[in-house]
Amino acid sequence: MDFGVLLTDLPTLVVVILGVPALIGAYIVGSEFLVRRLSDKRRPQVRPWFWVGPALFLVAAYLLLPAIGTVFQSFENNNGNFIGLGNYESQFANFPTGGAWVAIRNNVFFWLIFYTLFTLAFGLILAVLFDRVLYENIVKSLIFMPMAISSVALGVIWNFMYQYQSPGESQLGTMNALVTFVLHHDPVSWLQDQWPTPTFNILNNLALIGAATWGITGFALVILSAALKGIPADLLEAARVDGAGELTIFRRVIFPLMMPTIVVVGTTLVIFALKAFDVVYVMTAGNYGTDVLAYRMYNQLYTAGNSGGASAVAIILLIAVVPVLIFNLRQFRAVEARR
Amino acid sequence: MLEQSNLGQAFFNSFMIAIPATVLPVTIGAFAAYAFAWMNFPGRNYIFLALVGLLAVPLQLTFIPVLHFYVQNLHWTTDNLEATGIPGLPWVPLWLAHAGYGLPFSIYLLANFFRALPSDLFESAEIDGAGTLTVFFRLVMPLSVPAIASLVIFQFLWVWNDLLVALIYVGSSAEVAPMTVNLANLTTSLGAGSNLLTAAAFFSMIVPLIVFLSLQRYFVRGILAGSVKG
Amino acid sequence: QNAGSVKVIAEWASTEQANFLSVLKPFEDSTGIKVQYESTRDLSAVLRTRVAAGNPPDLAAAPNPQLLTQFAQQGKVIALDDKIDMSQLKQNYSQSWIDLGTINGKLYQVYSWVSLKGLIWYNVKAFQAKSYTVPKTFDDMVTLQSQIKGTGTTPWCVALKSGGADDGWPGSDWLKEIVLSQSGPDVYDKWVAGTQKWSSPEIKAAFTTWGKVLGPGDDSNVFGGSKGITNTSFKTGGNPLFTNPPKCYLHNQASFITTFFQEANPNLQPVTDFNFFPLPDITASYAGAHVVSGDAWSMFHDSPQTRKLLNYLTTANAQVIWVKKGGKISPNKQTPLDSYPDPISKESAQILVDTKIGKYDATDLMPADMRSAAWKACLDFVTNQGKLDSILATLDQVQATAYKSS
Amino acid sequence: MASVTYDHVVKRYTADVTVVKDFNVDIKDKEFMVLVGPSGCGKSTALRMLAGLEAITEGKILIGDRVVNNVAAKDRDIAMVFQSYALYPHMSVYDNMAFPLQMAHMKKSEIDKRVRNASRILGLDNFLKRKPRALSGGQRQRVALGRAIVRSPKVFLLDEPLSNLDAKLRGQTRVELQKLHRDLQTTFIYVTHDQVEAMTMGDRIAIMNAGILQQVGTPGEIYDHPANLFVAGFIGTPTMNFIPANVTNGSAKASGFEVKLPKALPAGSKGTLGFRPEAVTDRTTDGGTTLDMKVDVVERLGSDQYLYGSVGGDQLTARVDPRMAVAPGDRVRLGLDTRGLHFFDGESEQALL
Amino acid sequence: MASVTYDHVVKRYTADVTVVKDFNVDIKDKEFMVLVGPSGCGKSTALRMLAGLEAITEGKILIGDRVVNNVAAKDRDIAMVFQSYALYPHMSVYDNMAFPLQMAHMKKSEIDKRVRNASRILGLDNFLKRKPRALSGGQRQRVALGRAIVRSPKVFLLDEPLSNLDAKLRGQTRVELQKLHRDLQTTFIYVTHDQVEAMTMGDRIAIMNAGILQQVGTPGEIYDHPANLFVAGFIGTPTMNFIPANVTNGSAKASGFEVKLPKALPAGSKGTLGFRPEAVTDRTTDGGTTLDMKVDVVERLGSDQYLYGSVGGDQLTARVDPRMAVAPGDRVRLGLDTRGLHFFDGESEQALL
Ligand SMILES: Nc1ncnc2c1ncn2[C@@H]1O[C@H](COP(=O)(O)OP(=O)(O)OP(=O)(O)O)[C@@H](O)[C@H]1O
Ligand SMILES: Nc1ncnc2c1ncn2[C@@H]1O[C@H](COP(=O)(O)OP(=O)(O)OP(=O)(O)O)[C@@H](O)[C@H]1O
Ligand SMILES: [Mg+2]
Ligand SMILES: [Mg+2]
Repeated sequence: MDFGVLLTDLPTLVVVILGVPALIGAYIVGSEFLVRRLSDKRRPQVRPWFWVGPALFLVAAYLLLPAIGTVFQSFENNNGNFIGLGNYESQFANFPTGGAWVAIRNNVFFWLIFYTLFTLAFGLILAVLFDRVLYENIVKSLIFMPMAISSVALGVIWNFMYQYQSPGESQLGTMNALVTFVLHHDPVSWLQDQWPTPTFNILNNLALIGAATWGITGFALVILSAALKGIPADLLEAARVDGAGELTIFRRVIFPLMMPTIVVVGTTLVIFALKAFDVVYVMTAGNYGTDVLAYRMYNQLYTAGNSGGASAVAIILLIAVVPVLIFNLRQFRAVEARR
Repeated sequence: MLEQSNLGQAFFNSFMIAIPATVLPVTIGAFAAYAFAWMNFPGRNYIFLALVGLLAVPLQLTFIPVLHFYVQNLHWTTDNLEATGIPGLPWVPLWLAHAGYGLPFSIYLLANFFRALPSDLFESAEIDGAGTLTVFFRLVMPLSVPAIASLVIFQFLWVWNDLLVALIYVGSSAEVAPMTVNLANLTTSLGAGSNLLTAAAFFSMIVPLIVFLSLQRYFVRGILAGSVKG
Repeated sequence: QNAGSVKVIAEWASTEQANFLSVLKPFEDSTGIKVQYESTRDLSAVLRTRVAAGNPPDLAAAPNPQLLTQFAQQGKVIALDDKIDMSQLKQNYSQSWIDLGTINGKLYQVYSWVSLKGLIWYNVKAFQAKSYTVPKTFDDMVTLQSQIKGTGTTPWCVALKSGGADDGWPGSDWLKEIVLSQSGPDVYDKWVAGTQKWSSPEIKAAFTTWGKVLGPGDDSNVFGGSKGITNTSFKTGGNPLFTNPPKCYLHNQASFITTFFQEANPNLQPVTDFNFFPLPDITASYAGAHVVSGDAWSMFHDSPQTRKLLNYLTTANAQVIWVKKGGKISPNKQTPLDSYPDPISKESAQILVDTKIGKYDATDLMPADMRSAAWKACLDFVTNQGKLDSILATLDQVQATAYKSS
Repeated sequence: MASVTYDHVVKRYTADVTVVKDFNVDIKDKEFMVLVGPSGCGKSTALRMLAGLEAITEGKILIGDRVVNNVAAKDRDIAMVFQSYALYPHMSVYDNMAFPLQMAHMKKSEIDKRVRNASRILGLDNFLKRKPRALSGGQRQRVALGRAIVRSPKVFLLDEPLSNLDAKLRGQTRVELQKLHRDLQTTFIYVTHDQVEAMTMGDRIAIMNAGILQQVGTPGEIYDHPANLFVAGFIGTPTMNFIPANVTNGSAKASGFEVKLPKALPAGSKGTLGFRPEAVTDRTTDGGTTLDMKVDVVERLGSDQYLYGSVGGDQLTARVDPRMAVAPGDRVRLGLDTRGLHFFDGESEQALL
Repeated sequence: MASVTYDHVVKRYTADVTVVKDFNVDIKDKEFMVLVGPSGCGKSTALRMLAGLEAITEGKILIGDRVVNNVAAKDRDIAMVFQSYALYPHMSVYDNMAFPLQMAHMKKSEIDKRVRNASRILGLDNFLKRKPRALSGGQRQRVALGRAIVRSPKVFLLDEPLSNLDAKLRGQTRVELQKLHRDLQTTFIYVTHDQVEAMTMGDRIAIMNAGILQQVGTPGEIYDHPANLFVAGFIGTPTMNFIPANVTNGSAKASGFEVKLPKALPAGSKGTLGFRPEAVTDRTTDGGTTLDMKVDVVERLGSDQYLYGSVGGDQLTARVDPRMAVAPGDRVRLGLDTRGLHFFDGESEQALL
């Protein structure tokens, strides 16, 4: 194996590791130097723009402008001609099984609700529980581990978990081994069964969400546990002295104090839920009624080469985020009022 | 087989990509987050919300316009950049892209933590004569170490595990492609040696885990304890 | 050495990549031209993005020509008529391969390696033990089915899973073969072009014929039933042929499947342990019809080096290198049959050469929307054959829009 | 020049919460000004506005001749002890104290000298390496104080800097602060609830109530000539005796006794007669006013003995010799020293006497 | 029964940081125990161990007859005022006070009654809806106190609950706390730095220094019969006068004067003579001991006047009538009341007299 390159190219790596932060540091120090030459009054007006400037620039270049372009593209056909709401019409055609409807249903009902709730709940519960165990770092690493796995590997693992062999065969998949061995039930075809009905197939969607949740819980855990550790110990002590049990302390003290962070994690998860892609891509490819918006967009864009349709799907996705933003704005003002 | 898989080169490339692509959004994001949390400027809340909203933009949609700009306006193709002979340069477009994609979350998370610091501390630093830079580097950063550590972990992990962005912006030629591209190629082929795949998968997983484990000690409890009364 | 370079993108990685590189080796050695090969799994994403950004490779090979056809229609790829040696091409390839790459009268795609679809695999020893014989006609095959079923075993192994985006495609192989063999090339071509409705009697008949193979009660002829079908990967789908006693006796899959047989059971030997017969003809007038598929080349960027390389790739000399390594069939008439490393690949090459009615994989030619819908329809059909009419109605809907948007 | 001027300063948090109202004080250069007032009256807010931590709603604040309303806190050259300490939790005690000096780009050796000096004065030598979280409440307060006194700013603002210290340490630190004031020749503004601190440390005392300045004066003036009923009642422990009384030809008549006033007041005035507990003693003088008190509570304080009881219908407090033998229920005859008599108008509550 | 017993209690933070050393006290049921000591001596730690917030390194603590070392804080039925307040920042003042009552599943109406009563006593009526962030320092402290006094626990622990209040409010609150103690008949442990609080509120006072208990006794005992030099110096302001002296046949000889001892001590003892400032007054009695003092500093406190000066080679403090006219530099003749004389062994620092 040619690990030799690690040695020969190492100087480059070192230069980069030192150079990039140095460059950024130089920028902020330099800009502060400039700001200091301004008058007392101008300084606080100008300074923030130096601090947010590079971030706004990069975000505008890589996300905002393309997003605006997407808005325009969603009104055009593939030859760049304006076609009004045509792309949207075909996405919204044939309710409830045509167009993007299945994807919308899966994202907005199944993914948004279950993925967000499961992950938040697990993350929060584990963060609080692990906070008290002796080998916190080790158990946390275990939960974190799935995050380090690439989505492809995750798909492989969960495909194995959900493996199906015909009834009577020995079940290689963990889930079906459990189902047959413990519950004495016929093996379940987790990813294919459109249970309870093909128009409301919650089972296989939940199977996908389960895999995705497994992969992301470490994310919620890490952030929430960082926030948990920031809660002043004397508040918990005060609550204990006031006679509160640990559950009450969690409900009345820890939870409200972590609320801002829970909102951040929750918002991020909602957005992840709306953008869910990897697991679906790897495990079912949107078959058996498990399509999602991001996967549909990917398909439209790359497989079908239908950029107008893809843009329309993306805009639907972006619009779905708006209520979350409004909620954030409220939360934001509440926190601001508190400090 | 191992020779030809270029695992060592890919491993190195992954570091060359992941480290700056983590440092950039975390530091630039920290600057911005600090401004959003503790400075006043017109439109602050709305700009902030717009950033959060941009978190939802599917990256696939941005590839074509951005790459188009790189190629047509800047002539930043991997070939051209490699031709300059400056080591590291071919990855610059990718670093910037990862920074752009990572910033919304970076800012969102950090601003939330920065906002939770007691204002008394900022006041007392100001009274002590500390300028904005000092407050940022000597108070905000050390007191937000748990948040920064978690952000570093995630950003590193995302970049390290990223396949698509790398594929688009630097391509899959062995000189520049990261581990993931390498790995993906190993998995496609009919009947690749599965032990090689396992070894490579292990390699790609072990690094984020090491990052996680080594940053865990920064998840300290009660970092603000003893600071203010009341 | 300043002979220039050519940038090539394709999906081949790992072993296939090595094989392809060894094809390139003599070319690079003799011309001094350097070929920069990039391999990627997400070929359509990478190609579409690069092409849109104006940074395409010089050459790309795609397993579904439909992507390249779109590029051709958008004028993103270069017509090859005056770029490559057409006389050499006509000498080497039968007209049907050239027609396949021709769009609006101009040549945009050429083929270097292809594979033959619709091969029925069986366990030779088990066949002998039960003294089953290879069916000559479709009816023979149906008889064989019930004969096997009579002994209490399931005759077929069918596996439609492909690990994600392409689930269902092995099912469409069944359909394509049946449509071609049952209703003939004209229907097949109209079907590909989107002018043959899915709900038309011909296509519907193809589904019901396939349904006969799958057996009554949706799936009683197949090991594992419909759940087994959708849950089993095409890679492992044939393995129950070789258990003791066998769980099934027949398996329909393209020529590459032998690799997977041998991966699961390294002791298996071609011909002595496993062998194949082409799916028997259904309608006598269309006897000898076969579906083929392959990797098509398109040129994005014209340069002398690129032309040279493309010319080289269409020669038997180039193609035979990979053919010798196994797993590929050359469409080139000049490729000697004894270059094939084993009797089985030789036989499939022979069939390809003998093919009277050769048609390219229909779903790979359909617009992407149509193709995914067709694959999906196969999954749905297997799960519940009773819903055939509504499945076909949905396909008709997709057909109505898919061809417009591309 | 580091005088401090509050010029018609108003602070409103919300439209209906005005916590500082039309505040006007001139604090002279090098003056030691003590600011007192009941909890929540706006003392901290007044300091915070001066420090630049709180926006000024109306009026202006000057340091020297310069209006500082729009000057950033860090440019005002002020040292402040926060009521809430606001220590840097991630820095050691040493670094907490060194921080402001580092900000001033002082030499390392000088910083070290100053920090060690301050920590010696404050008894923190043994804790220099500790983080604030491993300190007791009083130790934290001392660090907060130390962080200010290492500096030599234009103005010192101290917001109850000694409230969590024991009496002995408080006494010592008080002396050290006075010494510092003498050495540095800086303006000090000092908020305290401790009467002894207020009386002994300040050149002048400013008394606030509900956001309004009541009186500014030397400790003697304040104690002996309170401007109104509030000031009289606020300064001095136990608090001044207040007896409702009417003025009739040169003397004030209360329910249980009558006392000659040292200065003529308009006859018929209704108001409140005020005298401090130490004006009522067990030493009766011939011809002086005597009071017959029914004792309810006896409080022995070691150095003093306070009697709480009633004279006529009015409650009052007397300070007698600690060795005088009295028990609740006793009747005692006490002398009233009329030199310390006050009279407050019934309406305006302003001092007439 | 809610007596509290510390039985050989030790608290070590790290191997070399022992902050409470072999601590033994019996606090009787319903007793009001005041805990005093210099800053950092371990008072809060002692309370926190009792409350169950800090692990006990050695020894045991009993509430009633029950060893509570391993009982969870919430099951100890203790109310505590934290020195750092520890208010819930997300709850209003009302909710902060209601919280412990809700934990006890009290009826809503009863909770409301109690909270309103406590907030009336503490003058917080107008702030019930505010969050702690929008309160002044003293107001926050009152909320912390309110959160404890709404309850009726077995034991009250109050860690400097009045330190940030003005004298007047402090006086009122003191009275209210005493009333509460009378009404609830609960055990109180009260940490304070205020001498007046210590002397007036406690049934007994426990004095700690550097983690070691020095003396436990009634205020009178502590003030009049301090067990050792530390206690004598710690209690009383200004602090007791300490003069190095030798004993020779029945009297103690200092550098500037000699005084007859009320009790015989072994001749030749070397040690420290102690007497309080109020024992040195401007009232000289015939035959009594008189001191000639050179006055260095005059401190007028309104109610009193302290003279700091030297007699012979020794520094001492005298308390004289506030109207006595003295100026620094004067020589005055003062009387020493020998009834309040102490003598401490030179070695052990224990009181011999
Ligand atoms: N976590 C800790 N590690 C080491 N020492 C500590 C720690 N916490 C407190 N101490 C030390 O323990 C001693 C006692 O602290 P404690 O809080 O009990 O003092 P205190 O008597 O309440 O003082 P104060 O009157 O200043 O509040 C102090 O000297 C303090 O520095
Ligand atoms: N953010 C706020 N919003 C509304 N009112 C406030 C806010 N902050 C403080 N106050 C009120 O302003 C008044 C003055 O507060 P300040 O802190 O100046 O009092 P203080 O005199 O320092 O009292 P203390 O002696 O108790 O510290 C208080 O009544 C307080 O409740
Ligand atoms: Mg205050
Ligand atoms: Mg304490």
